[in-house]
Amino acid sequence: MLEISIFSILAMFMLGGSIAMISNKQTLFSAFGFLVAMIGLAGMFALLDSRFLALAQIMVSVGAVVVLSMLTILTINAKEENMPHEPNKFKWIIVSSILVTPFTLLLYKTLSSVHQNFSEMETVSSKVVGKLLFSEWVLPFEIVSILLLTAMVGAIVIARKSDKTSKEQS
Amino acid sequence: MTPDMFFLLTSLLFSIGLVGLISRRNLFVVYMSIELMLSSVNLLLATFSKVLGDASGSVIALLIIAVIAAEAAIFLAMIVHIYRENRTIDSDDFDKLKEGNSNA
Amino acid sequence: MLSIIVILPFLSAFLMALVYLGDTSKQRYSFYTIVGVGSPVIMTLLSFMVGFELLSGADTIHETLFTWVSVGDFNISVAFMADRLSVVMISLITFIGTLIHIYAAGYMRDDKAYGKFFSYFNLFMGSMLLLVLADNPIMMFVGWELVGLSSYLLIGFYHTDSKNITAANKAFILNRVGDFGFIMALSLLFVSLEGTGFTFDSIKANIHIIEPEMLSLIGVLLFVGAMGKSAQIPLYVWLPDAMAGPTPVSALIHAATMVTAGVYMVARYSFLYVEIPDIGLFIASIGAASALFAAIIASYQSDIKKILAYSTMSQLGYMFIAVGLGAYSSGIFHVFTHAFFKALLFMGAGAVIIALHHEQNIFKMGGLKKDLKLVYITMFIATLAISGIPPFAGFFSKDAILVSAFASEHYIIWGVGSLTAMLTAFYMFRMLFSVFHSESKESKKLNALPSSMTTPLVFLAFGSATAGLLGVNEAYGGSSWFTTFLALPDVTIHISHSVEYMLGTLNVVLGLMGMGLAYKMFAHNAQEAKADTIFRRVAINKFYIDEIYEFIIVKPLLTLSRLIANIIDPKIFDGFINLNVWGYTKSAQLFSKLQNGKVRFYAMYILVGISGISFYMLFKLGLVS
Amino acid sequence: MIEQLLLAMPMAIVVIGAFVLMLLSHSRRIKLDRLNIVAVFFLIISFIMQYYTLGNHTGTFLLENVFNESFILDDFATIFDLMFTAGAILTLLINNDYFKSRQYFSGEYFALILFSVFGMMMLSHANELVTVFIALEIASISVYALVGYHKNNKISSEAMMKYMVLGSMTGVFFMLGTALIYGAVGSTSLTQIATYVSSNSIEDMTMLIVGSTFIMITIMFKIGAVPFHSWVVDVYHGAPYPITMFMASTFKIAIFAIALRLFIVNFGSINSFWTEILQVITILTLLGGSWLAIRQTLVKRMLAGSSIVHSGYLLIAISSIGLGSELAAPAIMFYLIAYFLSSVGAFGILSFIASQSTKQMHYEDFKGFASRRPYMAIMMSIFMLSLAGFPSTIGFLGKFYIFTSAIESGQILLAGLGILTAFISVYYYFKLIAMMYFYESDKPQKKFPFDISTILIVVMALLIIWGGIGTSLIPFIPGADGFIEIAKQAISSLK
Amino acid sequence: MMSQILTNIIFLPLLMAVVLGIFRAPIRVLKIGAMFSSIATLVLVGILTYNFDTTIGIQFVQDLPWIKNAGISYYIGVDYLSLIILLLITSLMPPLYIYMFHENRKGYWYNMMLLQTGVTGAVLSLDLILFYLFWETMLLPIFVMIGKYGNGMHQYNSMKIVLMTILGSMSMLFSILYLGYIYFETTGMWSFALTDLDTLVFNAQTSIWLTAGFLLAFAIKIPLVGFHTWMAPAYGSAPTPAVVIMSAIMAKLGIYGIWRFGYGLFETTLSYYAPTIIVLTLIGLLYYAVRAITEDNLRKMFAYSSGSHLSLIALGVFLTNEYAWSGSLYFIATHAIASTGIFLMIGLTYKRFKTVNISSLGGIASKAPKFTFFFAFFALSIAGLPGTGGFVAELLIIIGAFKANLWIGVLTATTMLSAMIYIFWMIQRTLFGQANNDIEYSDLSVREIVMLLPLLILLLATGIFPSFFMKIYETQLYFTLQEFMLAIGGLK
Repeated sequence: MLEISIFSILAMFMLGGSIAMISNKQTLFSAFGFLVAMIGLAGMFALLDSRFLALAQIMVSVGAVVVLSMLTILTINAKEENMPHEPNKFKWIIVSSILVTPFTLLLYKTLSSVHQNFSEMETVSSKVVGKLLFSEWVLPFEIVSILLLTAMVGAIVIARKSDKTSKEQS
Repeated sequence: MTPDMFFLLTSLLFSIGLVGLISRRNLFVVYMSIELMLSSVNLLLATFSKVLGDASGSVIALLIIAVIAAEAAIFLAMIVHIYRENRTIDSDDFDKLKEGNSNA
Repeated sequence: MLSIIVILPFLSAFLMALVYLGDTSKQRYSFYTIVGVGSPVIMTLLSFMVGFELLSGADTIHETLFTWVSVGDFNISVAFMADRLSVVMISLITFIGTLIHIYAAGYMRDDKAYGKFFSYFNLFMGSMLLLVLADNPIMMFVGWELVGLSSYLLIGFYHTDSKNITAANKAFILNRVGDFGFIMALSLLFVSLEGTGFTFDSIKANIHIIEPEMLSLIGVLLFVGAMGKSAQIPLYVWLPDAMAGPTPVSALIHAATMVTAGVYMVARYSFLYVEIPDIGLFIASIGAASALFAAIIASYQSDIKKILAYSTMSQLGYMFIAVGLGAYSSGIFHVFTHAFFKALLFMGAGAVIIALHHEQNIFKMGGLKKDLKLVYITMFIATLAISGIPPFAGFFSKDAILVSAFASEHYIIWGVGSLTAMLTAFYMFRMLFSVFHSESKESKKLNALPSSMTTPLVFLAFGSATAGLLGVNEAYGGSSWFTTFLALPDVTIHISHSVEYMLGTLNVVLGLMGMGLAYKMFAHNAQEAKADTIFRRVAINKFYIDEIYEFIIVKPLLTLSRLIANIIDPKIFDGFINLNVWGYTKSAQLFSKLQNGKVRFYAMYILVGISGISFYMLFKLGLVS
Repeated sequence: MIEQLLLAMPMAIVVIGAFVLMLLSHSRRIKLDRLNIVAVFFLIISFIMQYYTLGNHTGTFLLENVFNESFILDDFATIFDLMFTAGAILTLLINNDYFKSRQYFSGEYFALILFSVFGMMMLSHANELVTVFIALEIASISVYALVGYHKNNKISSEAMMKYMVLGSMTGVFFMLGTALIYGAVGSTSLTQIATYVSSNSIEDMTMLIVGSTFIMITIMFKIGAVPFHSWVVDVYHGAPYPITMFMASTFKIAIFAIALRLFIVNFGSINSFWTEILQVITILTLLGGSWLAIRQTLVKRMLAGSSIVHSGYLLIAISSIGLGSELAAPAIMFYLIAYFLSSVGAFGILSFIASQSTKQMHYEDFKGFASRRPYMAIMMSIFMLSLAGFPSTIGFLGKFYIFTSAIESGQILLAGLGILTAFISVYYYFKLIAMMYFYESDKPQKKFPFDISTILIVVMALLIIWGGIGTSLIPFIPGADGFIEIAKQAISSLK
Repeated sequence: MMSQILTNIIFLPLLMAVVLGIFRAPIRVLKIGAMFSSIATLVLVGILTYNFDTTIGIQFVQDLPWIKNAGISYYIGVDYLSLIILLLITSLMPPLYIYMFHENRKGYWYNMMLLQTGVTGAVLSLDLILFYLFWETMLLPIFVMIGKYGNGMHQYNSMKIVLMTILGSMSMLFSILYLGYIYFETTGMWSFALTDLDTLVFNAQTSIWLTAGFLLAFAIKIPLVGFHTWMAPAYGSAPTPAVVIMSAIMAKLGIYGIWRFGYGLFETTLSYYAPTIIVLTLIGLLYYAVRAITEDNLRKMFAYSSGSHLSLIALGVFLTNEYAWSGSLYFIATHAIASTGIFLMIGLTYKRFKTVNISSLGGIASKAPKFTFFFAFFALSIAGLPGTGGFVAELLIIIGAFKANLWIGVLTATTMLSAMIYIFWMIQRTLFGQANNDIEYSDLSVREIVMLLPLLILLLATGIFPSFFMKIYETQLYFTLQEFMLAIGGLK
């Protein structure tokens, strides 16, 4: 019962945060909404006995990604007038919500059609994760590092201020 | 607490992410929507992990978190670059490549 | 021998054409004359030899050169056959042809394209002989076509004037209309007789296996061919226009030989026509109508050559009356006599025209009888002959035709024939008197006529006077030698001599009446008829037939052609294609409107796709009911 | 063990190359063409090593005790690897002039290409969905960065942004699908999935089917199937020529590597489930692609539009696989080779011309090209003819196999539509030939420049002709037969 | 040598073109090379004809595997049908090259050599894919020649001809693929060889669709009425050598296709389509002729004339009796020669007067008699003048038509009339009339006469000694016809 109420609160936080994220005009408020949702997700992980995941979520997602985004927002110091004005935002939201309904329905129906119950399992601790990572999941784990490297190189390439002023076209 | 609730939550989060992605012009929000979608997949994986009693789901989710980080890096770099060049992060402002504008 | 007769003119035509094309600027008068006139002379001699051979008892002469086509049962050889009918024709053609060649050597002397003229002329001779001597219908058709072609070339000889070429075209195309009928008839004949051979002999032998209806159709279609070539209603309109060619051409082709090919053809197929008398009657009716119709128009014409042209058409009508009613020999006999006097009349007219510096209107001539005495006398003989005054040639042949018409109890045809006989006398003497008797209108110095032009006139005058004697029938004390010689399947005439005398007298009286009327009206002061009554106006304008043709055939054809060019092709066929293309590009345009460059729209399309797939999956997987 | 490591060497070499280039790129002293040579050097070594592993393996796993069954070694993957490396080598060499003519290229470019190749190779070897996803992300992220490489150019950035947003969006679906499959099967290993699929009936596999449908959406997006196509024209246009070439030829093939593996092996017994969806998408793709291509005035955009159409042809064959066609899978392989050769050639010429001027290449700009550069024009015509499927080029045989497989599987109408769009494609390909040949140029004829780019273009053209008419009469040289044999061998190694 | 003679005939011009192209031969060498290749092929074809056995069907066969696993083979051979067209192609090339003598644009020569290989290959192929290859290949040089060297809206028109003909060939390709598949399904092996496919038995519905695919291609190529809108623009825009090939050879290949593949594969189904096509050809016969009357452009006029006569030929093919067939086949040859003649004359007209519009011409006859002679001769031979081969052919077709049906016969016989009208009116306006003294009318040169004379002699020879030429095909044609009759059960 306690779990359900925790779940409800977290779910409410997450849904509220994400709705705020997509509907808020202010980018920073959106980012806060997102942060709330991410933290909620971490809570959910904990609720699902994935402690390590929850930790990682807090550390990576919340700590790194969200903070990074906020930093970026602040870095580029976007003024309000440079932010997009989206007069038809809600119209779009409604239209796309209608469009997304079959997909949501499909996803939910599919998911709920198979599994009805949780099975008993031990808490996914860092030890379990570490064991798995270095046994079963070693290849993805290895190439994730390459992915991160690639992303880094890519990010450097993209974000680097080009010192040349060649204006020729592609 | 049944998996059903988590599934519902996942579906909703994913759909909200999708809606945000489509309906918003602010590239930051677009980026966050994508992250939200990925995170909801993570939630799903964690749920499955518990449903199946198999820690692999959590490991996959962990890997996905790494992917999220990678995407974040490149996305944010892109946003910074685009903002620096164009002074805007409104995705609708980028339509030079539209059909009939092939002199761009 | 037969093959030489046919091939020789082709060869000489080819040789002259080669020389002419080699260097058109050189005159080479003597070369062309020797080759051009020499070959008909040789042909004439050869023809007479063939004639003698037949006279001396041979039935037919066959000569095969080589197989032309052999497809299935369609075995056609280049082969020649001379029977009595064709020998009469070739003698006539080569003899009269030779005279006209000689005449032409004088007439065309100063023409720059002298060589070309003789080349064409010989080509014509060759084609005509091929037509006559052919041993199978297909070869005959080849000759038939080539005759049309050379006629075209000769009518359009003065090609710098577009009017002449129009006339030539008209001639050729109307001839082709006839040929259209002819070829259909031949094809049907072949198909109906398939497997039994396709020479005249074998057709004759197997003609009975064809159903009567089919035979009638073939008969009609064959006659369509004859109509075109022999200028019968309704395909006659080319003949008057064909006078655009040089006068020797008119004399040879449009009076003596080519136009009678139709009559010859009907006679050649007499074995077929005897089976279908109804069609014969139809032919005779067309002939009668053409005879009368042409005579009426001729009475109102003022161009000397056109009068003669209509007269020719009228006389051809007579011939068709004869062959239509089964009196094939009489028809051919009229062909025979007509050739002499009509050639003579044309050549005389040509002489007058040359003498008067190419004046052709009879009402601008007059009083020439003193200056052109020889021409006058010879033409007078010819006019008498054509008017059916005994003992000149025309009397016997025309009388034979009218007698057979009367005897076959088709009195309307007979009546029309008799009326035409009177009209013939009228318009011929109208012409003669206007040209030679009435007061002189101009006092220009006349051109001198070379002897090459006048000598043939004498020969022909002699022929016009005496040719009729070959076929004098029993009633007049003859033996119908001509008819006997031809041995065609004529209907036998049952008519008493007294009736024949009565008819003969009537003809003569009618002829004299016409002559008298003409003398009264034109001998002293020839005046062109005024278009004061409706009938006259219509008659002077040749019953507006040309205009009617223009209106009902030419105009619609051109309109149709332009309709295709401007509407059907671009609007319907291309329109259909362009409509597809337009539809395609339009949808392409609409589709690329979706590419508006905005990323959220793109994402939206993806969502639409996902949504669609999800929708489908929901039902397919049975997740919703 | 050593032997096993050797088998992993081709891939390791590519990664090592990427690292080396990454390090070298920071040195200002090394010129770009040197780096290019280094990159090509690594790729060639990898290529050669792959060539020697070809034909030896059917479904063995690399270092099974370490990687489990994540990394599969079979001829199918090796042949795709060969294509990726060849594609990268050609991209690097043919565009040699282009690099030198553009200021904005830097050393990371080569590193990114190599990373991308590594990602693709991993994609073809991966036997595990998460690995597939990560490999796909590696390849994609490198390409994102490459598309936006010309940073001062607004359209380049714009293209990058679009590709990134839409690519990430559909990438998520891949992961969602993976998660669903994991939920259904309890594993993401392709081997296990195959076992699961073959031991269950369709009714019990709702989750797996929905999951794989989501994966399919990502694949559809990457190959540019309508309605997931909208990025193609824009991104191809915005990217620098070398990248467009790399995407059109190499990257597209990589997607088919995984698509075929999934479709034939893992969902082999249920792949007819998607037939209707695939057919609808195929129809839309064929029509939409040709609609887009026909309206373009820019040659690059036309090629982009036409690449959608080519995806449509490939989709015909994919649904033929589902309907049980034996010929379809080799047909796809063969078609990929054909399309690879033709599009590399076509983009190569475009980039060669672009390296000499800064103009956009419109149709109009090709007026009189044949009199300025006769040999280039001939080769461009060959590429266009091959793309149009004109007989005596390899493109014709590609279409030949595709359409026969469609007929074999009873998709007569789809084959008919394919032939119809092939007919329409004649218009926009021949328009370019017309432009080149029908107009005279007042500029003087230029000499044929013999350098590595042009020679490779010539080789491409010769290969296309040889692939189209090459016969098995001449021993030792594989002609058209050789290519299809390779394709068949690859497919048979999957089973 | 004899076993590879066909290969040599096909590829000699292409090889010559490639060799000359690679060495960038100067224009003079190029001309000599082209001329040499055309004469060499003529000689080879001469040898072939000399060794040709008229009593057997396909001979000089060369059958090599090409793309093995698709069953595509390099399968060529010659029989009476292909021999005739082969003779036409090779004998028309030298006059064309003489015509092009002063042409200094290299592309012209290369394209002509390519074209020769394309059409020759199409005629000799007995493998359907090989046939398709050549069928498409021959389109390319035409495309370039019209587009590059044409006049008027040539770019547009060349696109139009290519697109329309490719639409046809695509439908044919579809049928070919399907045929191959049926063979595969039946025997488990792939093959596209005509002899193999001939053994197949189809169900009626399939056969009807497959035939439609082939017929569409041929109908566009011929072109039958309704499929013809590419024709006049293409003829109007194309340079003379291209027009000659299009009219003399390519259009005939449509007929050839019907004969070879229609009667070779779908005997029974063809009779299903016969009524429709007969109606189309009859309409075409009159439609094109009427259209030609008011056409001002000589090339287009003779394009329509060509259309009309090809409708006649197609009609003959579908009438399936020995007369119509023999006539059609004979007409293929004679019409090719005659139209070569007339289109060369039109080309010469253009060279002289820089126009081919009838309304701007006139009075040629009084200044240039040789020119006039040749022009008129070829024009008249198009119209079926007795003494030229066309007459024989038309006569046979008309007889065949009457044998089939009275009304078809009547409509067919109108060809006697229809051609006459526009040709004679055209002659009147172009050749005759008053000469314009401002224009220089130069008569034919010796070179031009040398080029035209063989055509003229051939036309006369075919008109006067047809049975000599018919020997080539007689036996086998009847044999084919009998087989066909057996197949449809119509043999009496």
